[in-house]
Amino acid sequence: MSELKQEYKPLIVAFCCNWCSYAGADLAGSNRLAYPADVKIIRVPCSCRVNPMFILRAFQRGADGVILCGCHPGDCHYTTGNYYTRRRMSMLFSMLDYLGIERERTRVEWVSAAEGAKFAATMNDFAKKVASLGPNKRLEDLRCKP
Amino acid sequence: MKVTYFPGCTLKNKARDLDEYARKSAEALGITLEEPETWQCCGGVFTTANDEVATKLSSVRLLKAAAEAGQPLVTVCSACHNVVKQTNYAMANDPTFADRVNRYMAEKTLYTGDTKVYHYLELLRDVVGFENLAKAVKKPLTGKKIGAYYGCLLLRPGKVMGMDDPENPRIIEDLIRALGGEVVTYARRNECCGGYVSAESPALAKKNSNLIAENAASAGAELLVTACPLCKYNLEKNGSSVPVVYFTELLAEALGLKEDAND
Amino acid sequence: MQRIGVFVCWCGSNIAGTVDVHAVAEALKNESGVVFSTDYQYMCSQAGQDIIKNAIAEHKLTGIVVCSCSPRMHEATFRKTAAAAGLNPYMVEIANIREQCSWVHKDMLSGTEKAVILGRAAIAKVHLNAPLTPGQSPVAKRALVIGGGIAGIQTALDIADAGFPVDIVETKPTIGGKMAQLDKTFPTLDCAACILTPKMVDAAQNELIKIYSYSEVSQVSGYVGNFDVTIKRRARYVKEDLCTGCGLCTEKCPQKKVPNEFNLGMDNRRAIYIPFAQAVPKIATIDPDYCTMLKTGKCGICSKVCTAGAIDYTAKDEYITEKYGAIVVATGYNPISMEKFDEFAYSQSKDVITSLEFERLTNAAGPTAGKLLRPSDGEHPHKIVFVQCVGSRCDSCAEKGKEYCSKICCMYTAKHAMLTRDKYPDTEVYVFYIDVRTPGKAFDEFYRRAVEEYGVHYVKGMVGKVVPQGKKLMVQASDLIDGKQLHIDADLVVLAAAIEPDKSARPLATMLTASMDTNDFFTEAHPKLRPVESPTAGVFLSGACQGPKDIPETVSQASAAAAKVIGLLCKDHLTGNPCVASANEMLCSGCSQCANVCPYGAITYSEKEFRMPNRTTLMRRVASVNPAVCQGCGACTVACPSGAMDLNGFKNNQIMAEVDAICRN
Amino acid sequence: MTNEQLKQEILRISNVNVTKCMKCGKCTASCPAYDEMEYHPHQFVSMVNNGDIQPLLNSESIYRCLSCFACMERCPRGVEPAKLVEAVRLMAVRKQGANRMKAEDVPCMLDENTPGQLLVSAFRKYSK
Amino acid sequence: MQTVNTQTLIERASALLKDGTVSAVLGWKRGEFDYDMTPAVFTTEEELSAGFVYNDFCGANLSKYLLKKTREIQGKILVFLKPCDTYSFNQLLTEHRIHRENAYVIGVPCNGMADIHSIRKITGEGIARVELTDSGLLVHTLYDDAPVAVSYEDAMADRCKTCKSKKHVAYDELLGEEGDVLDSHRFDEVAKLEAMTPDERFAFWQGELSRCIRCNACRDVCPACTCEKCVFDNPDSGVENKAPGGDFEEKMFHIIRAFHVAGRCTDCGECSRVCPQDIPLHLLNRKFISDINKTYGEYQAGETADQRPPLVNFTQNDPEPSDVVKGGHDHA
Repeated sequence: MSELKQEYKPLIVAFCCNWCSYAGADLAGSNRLAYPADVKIIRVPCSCRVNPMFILRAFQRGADGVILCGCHPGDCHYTTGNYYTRRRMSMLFSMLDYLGIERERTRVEWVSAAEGAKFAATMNDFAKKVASLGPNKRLEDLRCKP
Repeated sequence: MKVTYFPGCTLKNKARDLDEYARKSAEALGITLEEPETWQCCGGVFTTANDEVATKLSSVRLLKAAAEAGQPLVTVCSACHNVVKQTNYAMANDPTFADRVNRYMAEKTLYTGDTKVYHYLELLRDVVGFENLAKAVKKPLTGKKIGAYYGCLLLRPGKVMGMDDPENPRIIEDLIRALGGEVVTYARRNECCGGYVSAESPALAKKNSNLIAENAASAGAELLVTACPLCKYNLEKNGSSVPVVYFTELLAEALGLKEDAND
Repeated sequence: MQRIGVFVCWCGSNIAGTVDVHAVAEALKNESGVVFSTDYQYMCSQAGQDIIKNAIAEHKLTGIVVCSCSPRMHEATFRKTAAAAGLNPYMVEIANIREQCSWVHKDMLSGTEKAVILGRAAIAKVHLNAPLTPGQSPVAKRALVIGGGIAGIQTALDIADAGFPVDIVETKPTIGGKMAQLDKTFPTLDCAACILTPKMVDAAQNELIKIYSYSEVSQVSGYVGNFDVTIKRRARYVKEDLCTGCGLCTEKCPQKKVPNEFNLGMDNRRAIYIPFAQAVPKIATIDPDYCTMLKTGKCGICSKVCTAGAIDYTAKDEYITEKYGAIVVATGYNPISMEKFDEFAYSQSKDVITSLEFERLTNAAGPTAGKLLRPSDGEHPHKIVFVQCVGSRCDSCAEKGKEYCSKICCMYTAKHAMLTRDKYPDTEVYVFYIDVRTPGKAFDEFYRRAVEEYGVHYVKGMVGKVVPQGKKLMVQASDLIDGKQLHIDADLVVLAAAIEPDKSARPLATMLTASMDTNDFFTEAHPKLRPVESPTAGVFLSGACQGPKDIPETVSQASAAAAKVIGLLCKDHLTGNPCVASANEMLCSGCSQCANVCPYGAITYSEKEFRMPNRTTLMRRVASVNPAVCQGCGACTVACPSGAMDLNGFKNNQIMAEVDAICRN
Repeated sequence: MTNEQLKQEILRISNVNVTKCMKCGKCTASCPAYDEMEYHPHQFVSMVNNGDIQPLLNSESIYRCLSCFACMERCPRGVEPAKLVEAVRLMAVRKQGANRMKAEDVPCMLDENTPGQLLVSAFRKYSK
Repeated sequence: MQTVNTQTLIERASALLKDGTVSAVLGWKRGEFDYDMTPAVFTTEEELSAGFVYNDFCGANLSKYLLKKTREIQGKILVFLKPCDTYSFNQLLTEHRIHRENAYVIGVPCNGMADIHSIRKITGEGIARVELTDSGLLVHTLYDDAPVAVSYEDAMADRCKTCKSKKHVAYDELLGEEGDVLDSHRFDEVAKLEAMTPDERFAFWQGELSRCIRCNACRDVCPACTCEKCVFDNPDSGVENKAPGGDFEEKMFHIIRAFHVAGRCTDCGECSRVCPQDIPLHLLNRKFISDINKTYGEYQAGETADQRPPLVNFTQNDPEPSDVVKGGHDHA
């Protein structure tokens, strides 16, 4: 498959909470709102299920950008999950920035089940930003490459 | 407080009263009006077309001068205010337009709509405060039944002008109250007098002006106040049964600054 | 090692149009553990499900991956299919190659490539899936209805009718809601009070229904079948069990200048009051904002005249906590404020009124005893202008009003116009409309009668300005059919104000963790197929809290919500979601980080004895999760540094396997 | 120019989204210059949408609009009819020699109280 | 130079052993080198007088050892805790890792501990012997005939130069004089890094972390790292990994470790003290502490024994991640 890749295509992992953002992504689909195929979505029950280890793992295995989407603060299906997400990711992203990793490679975005358009727009924008940064050399673990 | 003051062309000519009393009152209220050494006419009307650049440059230069002086910009005439404020809004919110203007002017520094633009009325409300103003009143307008006449330019487009509720404005009413007068509200106070169309269609201006004057009179107004020389002209020319004065004149009178005040 | 079957759905051309489904099935054949891979036109059809069932039997599959539409659509379907074939339903994973692939990517090559990757991720996850068995939790056989309007009353009556106890919480001193304020109801013109008050009385007399009036919900915890709700009973300063509703106090109260909210402030009531004659419960309430006794300590007249001794100036707010199996939201609507629409001069003239005010003006129990009189001078209006769509159907960039159609205005305006012409044939009636929307049984016929039989002037156009002048309201409007600007000297202008959800809905939604749309209407679980359920299990929607509704629609939805509640309360136990957290005791340090973040209090700790390698024992504090209480958010799994806490169905290693599979390229 | 080109030009100058219009007529109901106009604000929106620009260009209506923005302010859909009127007027007066008002017209308009503002405004509106 | 001497501590410990208040004493004893004082358990007066030491090389934080020792030893354990160690002690209580009734805490004052990394920076490698005198340290190296004199101030560990507190936040009794919480400048280094460009920061950390040999000393000594089994040792965790992989593998370990202790780390600095490669690991922890303080309000882990750590807490008005990360400087 790799020989097909002429131009640089970023690899983007999107973690989406089941109740809002995953449904928002489905709505983007129902409304046929296009975004790059580079975005691959992983469903989690709540944004607070996303362990920083998953994000680092994605980078370690070659992801160029990781985005985490959840319900808007105050609208969490589990009441408070995204509040913890907000603190955890603020701290984690700040640490990655501190280590010299481009802050544009990580993002948290709140997308409700009704915001299919926002989902698509967010993914388009994020994919564009990540693509402009180029491959994630800094966090990529060469040892794990085939 | 020091502010950049833009009187505009009409205030140098037919509407000297509007200007003179604005200056006197500001002085009494501790506000220094600094008129830029050079300025050009605002153009009288804002061209809503977003491909028009040249007609908006005089306003941008003025706004930029205020920005360089680090002062807010204060206008008195409704038309000037509308043009300057709409231009400033476009500079702040329409990057394409701002870019074209900045390129056209080719000056060292760019202008992106940062100047705070006050109408003199807003200055009274937001900076002086109507409560403080009421305390400074020497000759309250007790017993005078006064109606505010806003016209169109002061309030609309509401989103841009942001002065007051465009359908139910209160700022001049609050001023009248602060000056001790009795407020008469009437629905046509935000309807257009006919504006510049009176040059071509005096009949239209006459009809509109009459409707406004009648509405004010039937509500019991004995005096109308306005901020616009053209409103005053149209109402008076078409025989308004209610006399029309500039708000600055009323202000100066209440502050005891009007020399010929006979009471 | 799992034996995995892969089933790629075409979804007709929905998937197959952008994804080469054969290629996907072929590519996934090569994945480790995959022993069978195929594609089919409609996997969710009976024939498609049979393919899955047969493959499970034939290839002894231990796990299956369906590459199809969103799991939100058919995960449950395929789990049932697997179960029918003897496979644990939680051994099913869905790769969403429709909503998140074929529908959003236009290019066959990249769509197919992505579908393969999504399939691989699902396969990687299934490898680590384990059979799960849902737990069970008991159901508290009592329902709570929040809001006592016609929606709440109907829901409560239907639930009680099925034999379940139900409580109504209403913020006002009486139930009845908006319908109690209405005069007649369209399209049959029966009197609102005549059809509503019997229902109010039924509710009050039903032994299974308890009404908490002048009360509000202040706290909600728990989950479907087991909600714990704290209800704040506001101090009404009148003992409910003693007050007989005789009304003597309301006659003697010297504070006469209290705006009467029931008549929308068009007349006054006393500081101690009963909202209206048919109020339920018929109990007086003291308004603490106006009561002289409560404010200054000097008066006490109501206490003196009350022979029942029901007045209690020392009353305090009380809080009670109840357990409920189901909660129905029926918080209703309000007309929007007319503040931003003063081109219609609502703030300038008493004779510019809203339609709800018009209802009170024509209601026999209203401020004018049902005579249509102008609020300004009490004179009979001879020319009335109705304005439709005030604040409805506004674009967001207009920065005022609502984007939606308020739905009820066309019909009630036709009703108002018709009734006016019927009672006062000398009155000219104009209705300015943008569209007349009458999709309901006998609705359009009703509107046509207003035009044809009653001679109401329907004008296609809008009012631009209302100018009060003298005793008249000069209405400036457009008539788009005749191409005219109209100037009407009206005596009364009636505005069909847009309706919006009650302000209490937003904080309530937060308490219930129920979702809302941008207009603060509650969101239904599915707009077509589950219209009376909230996405939050155990929370149901009744009436206008979910969207604008007229009475017939509200009542049908109220009964539908009741049916759903009855279905829930009939069960002795609920089968839970097995995707809950659990703690590995061998790894757990008992540090309590997890309990800090659990929103349900599902985690408890105990000292447990562990046998050590050297044959000694050790007492150690460890966490355990109550699977009936846990809702499976996973917050605890991240708070846990050792990884002792994990989430079934979304285990750490499962998600990481998905990450790895996606990044493997 | 074809109708479609004219339409696109008007939309470009005005930056108005005519498709937002729900044809309620509130703009026209608000217009203080209604009696003097042949085409009314809602017709500007509709005719621009239909590419029917030529009749507007030829109509006196474009010189009767007071630019009082009442139609813009009251439109429930955020359509801005006044901007369309202005765009059509500009399209007309930007043509060589198409100035509506000329300097020699001024003296007969004047009286002793005519404010400068009136002339400046009228010139800006009617001429290029 | 420490103000309380070894003998005072031995006498007090002996008395408590003798009257049965405690059944064992957790303290320090001389290790292989002069500068190597290791934690040790003493159960008799004899053991104490033979081996117990308290001097400028007793940097080791004994609080974590309580976890293992209270499980092994019946009865109360006397533990000597310096001010910063008491914060760790409280944090362990917060997390129910130790029981208050199993420990008898004697607070000992601390004037800042000497650190062999700091001394080596002055004297170079090959330190054979260190003498502690009233006026300073005399360091004998393999290469110099005369000992090198190093002042106590210069010999002090970096973490002690920016000491956050001389005050004990938990104790049963105190020896010597109690101090105050200090207005330290412990975040200056973090701020310096924050002010760098991303490339400079990346280069800095790559330089530091690439030296890591994954000995796990930082984790093993950390009083916040008390998991029964660490994720990095657990084959089922999916992140198990012992040996150093690529350079990023190392960062992942250190990022995760810092994240796991974020909000719980008391900033005792043990990680950096024990690092054989002298990697300033505390700068990772301090970044989190500094971010937490700036974003969610001042928080000192272990200040009391009943706090809710900031990462298992929230307010509805917390800033968004994009605003928090924007806070520093720009990626230009």
